[in-house]
Amino acid sequence: MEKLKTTDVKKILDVMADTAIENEQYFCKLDAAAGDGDFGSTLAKGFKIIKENLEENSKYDIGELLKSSGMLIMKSCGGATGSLWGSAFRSAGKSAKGKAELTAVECREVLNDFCGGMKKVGGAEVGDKTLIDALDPAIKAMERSIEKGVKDIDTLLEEAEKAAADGAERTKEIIAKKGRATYLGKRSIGYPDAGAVAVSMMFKDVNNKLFRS
Amino acid sequence: MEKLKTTDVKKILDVMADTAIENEQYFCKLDAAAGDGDFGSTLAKGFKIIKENLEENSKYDIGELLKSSGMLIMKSCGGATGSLWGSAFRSAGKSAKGKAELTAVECREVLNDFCGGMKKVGGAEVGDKTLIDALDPAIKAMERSIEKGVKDIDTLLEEAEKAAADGAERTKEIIAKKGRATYLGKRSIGYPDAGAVAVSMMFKDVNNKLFRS
Amino acid sequence: MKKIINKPETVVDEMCEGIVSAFPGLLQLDAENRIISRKDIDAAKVNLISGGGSGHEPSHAGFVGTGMLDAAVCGDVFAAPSVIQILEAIKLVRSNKGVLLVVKNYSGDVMNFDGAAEMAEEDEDIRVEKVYVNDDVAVTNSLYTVGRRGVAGTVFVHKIAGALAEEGADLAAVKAMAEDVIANVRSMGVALTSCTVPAKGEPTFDITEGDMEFGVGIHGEPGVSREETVNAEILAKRITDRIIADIPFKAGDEVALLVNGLGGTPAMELFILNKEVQKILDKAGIGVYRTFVGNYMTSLDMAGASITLLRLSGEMKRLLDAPARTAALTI
Amino acid sequence: MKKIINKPETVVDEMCEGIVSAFPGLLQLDAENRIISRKDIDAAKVNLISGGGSGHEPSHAGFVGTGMLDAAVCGDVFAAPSVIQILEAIKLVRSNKGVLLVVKNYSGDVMNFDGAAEMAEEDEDIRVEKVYVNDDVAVTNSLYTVGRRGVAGTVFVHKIAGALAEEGADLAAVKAMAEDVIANVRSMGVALTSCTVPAKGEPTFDITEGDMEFGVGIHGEPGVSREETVNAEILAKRITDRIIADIPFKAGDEVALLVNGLGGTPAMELFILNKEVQKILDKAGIGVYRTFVGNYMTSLDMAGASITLLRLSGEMKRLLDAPARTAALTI
Ligand SMILES: Nc1ncnc2c1ncn2[C@@H]1O[C@H](COP(=O)(O)OP(=O)(O)O)[C@@H](O)[C@H]1O
Ligand SMILES: Nc1ncnc2c1ncn2[C@@H]1O[C@H](COP(=O)(O)OP(=O)(O)O)[C@@H](O)[C@H]1O
Ligand SMILES: [Mg+2]
Ligand SMILES: [Mg+2]
Ligand SMILES: [Mg+2]
Ligand SMILES: [Mg+2]
Repeated sequence: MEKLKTTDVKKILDVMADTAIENEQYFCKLDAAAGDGDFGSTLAKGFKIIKENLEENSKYDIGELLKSSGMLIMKSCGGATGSLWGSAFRSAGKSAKGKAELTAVECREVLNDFCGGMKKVGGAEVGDKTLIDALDPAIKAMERSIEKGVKDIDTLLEEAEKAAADGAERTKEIIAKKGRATYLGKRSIGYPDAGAVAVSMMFKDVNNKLFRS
Repeated sequence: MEKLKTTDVKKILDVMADTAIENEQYFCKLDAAAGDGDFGSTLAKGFKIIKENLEENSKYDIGELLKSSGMLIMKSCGGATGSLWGSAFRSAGKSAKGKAELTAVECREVLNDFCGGMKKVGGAEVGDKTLIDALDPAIKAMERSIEKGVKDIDTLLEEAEKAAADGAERTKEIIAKKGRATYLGKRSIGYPDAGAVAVSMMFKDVNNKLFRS
Repeated sequence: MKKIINKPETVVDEMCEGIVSAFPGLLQLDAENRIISRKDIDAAKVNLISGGGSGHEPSHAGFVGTGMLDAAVCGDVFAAPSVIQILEAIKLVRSNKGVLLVVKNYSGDVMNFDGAAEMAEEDEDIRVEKVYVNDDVAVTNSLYTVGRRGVAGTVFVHKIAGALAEEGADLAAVKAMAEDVIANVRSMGVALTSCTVPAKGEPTFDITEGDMEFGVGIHGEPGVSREETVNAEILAKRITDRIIADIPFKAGDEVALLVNGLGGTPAMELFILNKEVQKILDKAGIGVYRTFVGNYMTSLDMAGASITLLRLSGEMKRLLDAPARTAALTI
Repeated sequence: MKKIINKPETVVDEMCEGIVSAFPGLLQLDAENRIISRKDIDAAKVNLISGGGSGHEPSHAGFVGTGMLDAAVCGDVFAAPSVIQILEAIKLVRSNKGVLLVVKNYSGDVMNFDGAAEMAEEDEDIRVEKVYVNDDVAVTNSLYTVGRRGVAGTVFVHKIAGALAEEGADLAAVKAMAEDVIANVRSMGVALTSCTVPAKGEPTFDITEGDMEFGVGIHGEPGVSREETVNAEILAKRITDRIIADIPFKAGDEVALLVNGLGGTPAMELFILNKEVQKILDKAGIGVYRTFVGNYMTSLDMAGASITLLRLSGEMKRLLDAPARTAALTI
């Protein structure tokens, strides 16, 4: 696929929502190991509302779609998740403003701004044991592919998925520097970051259900 | 033995105290089944102090010995036990006032007044699932023996022990009408009354350690 | 057993110290007799004493202060205080106007308070009156000869009779008011877990995940029946209906409501339960004049709650709202 | 999981209803945004808002009323409220003198309160200031970049800054006082059991009979170390020494002490713990001006406790003693 249309983005959001909803308990469990055990619930709550909204609003362009998703999260979700994902979607929405389709390059840009929104609000960088550890490498991988001349989104996302999975896996070995897991100090070692795992699973599910068939 | 001297009564109190102290947990457990689980602790607390007092006060006659034991219980023990046993010992003390020894007949009288002290304060009768169900039959059994002409205290206490054991056993089958077990209604059936079991065990231990050798 | 204690034998003594040291301006301790009393004992008013087994904190020491109790006597865990302890408390707060003992109706408590009252009157020449609180509607078995037991409703007796005493009413009036409260107050509780008595070190009763003890007392004695757990709405309905039916409370009545935690149940759950009770009372046309939610009469660390309704007269309302300055309740 | 609830999804909404229906004269509810606020909002004083995840009851809604908070915003269990909820609370209590947000220092809370403050200032033209409470001395790891977390000390910020606002001080002064409290307040907690988040239905962490989590947070996040349980005396010493060493508190200091229950620990144990802490402070020459013992900042049904010390200035003493009329604290 060379371009994502609004309907494609909707499908992607729908798959992301399913990942969040189906793994609510699992993500809670991961957060419980080193955080407070609510990540799965908050994420699922936000994405349930996004999913409902997808059906209701069919007239949005991609920018509006992402922005309105961000607003919905900001309204309904609290916790770190509400703020981070709300900000991420709103940044991504700005990035895709007025667009009805995205090229591979634009696709990476939107995702980059999504990640930028999280960084702005949360202040985390790679190595802090947060979802940035999955998201940032994924975007870097997409960038490398684009530099190599790759134009199709399938390949890009394939690379992103791998990088995100590696990044999530690596969070097991590091001490948290952001989020609730921080308070554990060294005791956070050995458990992957719940947010990073969620991001990685979203890439995988999107690829499996939408691109890899 | 035809007569109990002050030193014998002291030995009896000492054995009763040991029974209370050694079975603290067991009596608590019995009380927990249908009451609130503290009977063993209160009884042990009271008898520990009686035991200490036995050593200190060697100049008492039997009446004073029993009365002072009652006062100690009344001061240090609360709960139904503090009041019941305190009153029992004080009544028994009145009964044995000024006496340095007790015949078999006097022995039964003192025990009868002991039981009367409990009845006065607690208002329980046979069949209410309390320690009266062990104590009252024991006294009746002693009475019957005396009527038959028995003069030695060993035999009297032998009969008392049997009657107390039967009485305690029978408390399993009845619904409590006094004490905390009352609130259970029919649910108190199946468990023996803690107080009755304690009385029965005291008779047994006294006989085993002092009379049956 | 997981408890923040030093050793089971000293929990009550240490707790008494802990209460008084938290409120040094308000309270004083007779450590030997485990009596916690107001520092400013006033021999010119009727003085109120309550007490009972320990393990029900903040009852009763938490309610000692202006406008409620003048002294609380602390027994061992779940065992009434001894006659001598109670007698000493009566002597401590002796007053020209007399002393009122607020006794929860349990054999052990009644025997010991009665014994002490007798001794105070005979040996010390102190005028003593007694009231027996028996608000628990759980047990209705006809075999049952000792009367209902006293539970969380006792706190309303402390508050309302205490306020009247503070105003200077005489012993007969204070006793009559206390009896009026007792006649109009009803409670019932439910336990989700057993409590653990420190000396015993393990739960008084076993209970599985899916069960609750319905109509439980405050000493870990089992309830009137073991039932499957239900949600807050059904639980509230089952308890409240039983309480309402008892007096019975009627549409148009005004009540004080106490949603009481048994020690291990957090405020979140008590507030949810309160929401359900309020709905039921509203539907029944019973007006709630004032609501109390929290741990007032506990059973150590037991998870569970009780509901208390007091039908209010105009005079009771006034006294309920009167100032109180105690460790656990300030109005 | 044994809880008096209807279903996990609605616990917070129902609890909000339950709180407000218990205090209908004092509180009002914006159910959509889960904002509990004073009924008599006064636009002529600095208004205080706090909030955070639910599960810490009575914090924060229990401290809404005269002389403390003007509104509390309730997030899901252990999750900060959303930006929009907080924004609506700011709009609700908007005042000519400005609004102060009292935020416990957690990433989620900080992000959401900051986001809301920004929107309130930019879009609504409301003066908003923020303070971040970070009283927990447990975590001292140098790797730790987000700062200490906020726990039970927050209640002192509510009380003291709230009293100053009630007197009519301006926003800068109220904020400065809040920051002064934050600079002088330190806490630390210990858990004997895990809490159980309703949505999860089972304990957040496993812990055996003989162990405790030392330096635990208030969200069921594990503590800084798992240790063998110790008696009340040693426990008090371990926690209090760590707190004292932190500022450090010195002989001659006067403090307010809060012995706080985490939800599942009964008053008896808190009073025993208090007794031990008082002994330690006394020995250290630290004067206790006022003591609070009870459930102020809980972690659902967790068994455990925390200790908080606040070094008091003369002004703080005056404000600590000033009147407060809230659901959970009346002075
Ligand atoms: N400052 C931050 N920057 C980026 N991600 C963060 C930050 N703090 C937390 N996270 C992510 O959010 C996840 C936890 O979200 P959530 O459970 O909603 O937070 P909390 O319970 O602390 O409010 C973590 O697993 C981590 O991936
Ligand atoms: N009114 C009574 N008369 C006689 N014995 C009684 C009475 N009430 C209780 N008992 C006895 O006391 C025992 C319980 O004592 P205890 O545990 O100290 O009482 P409580 O816990 O109710 O204060 C019962 O097993 C019973 O034998
Ligand atoms: Mg979390
Ligand atoms: Mg008992
Ligand atoms: Mg008892
Ligand atoms: Mg959270």
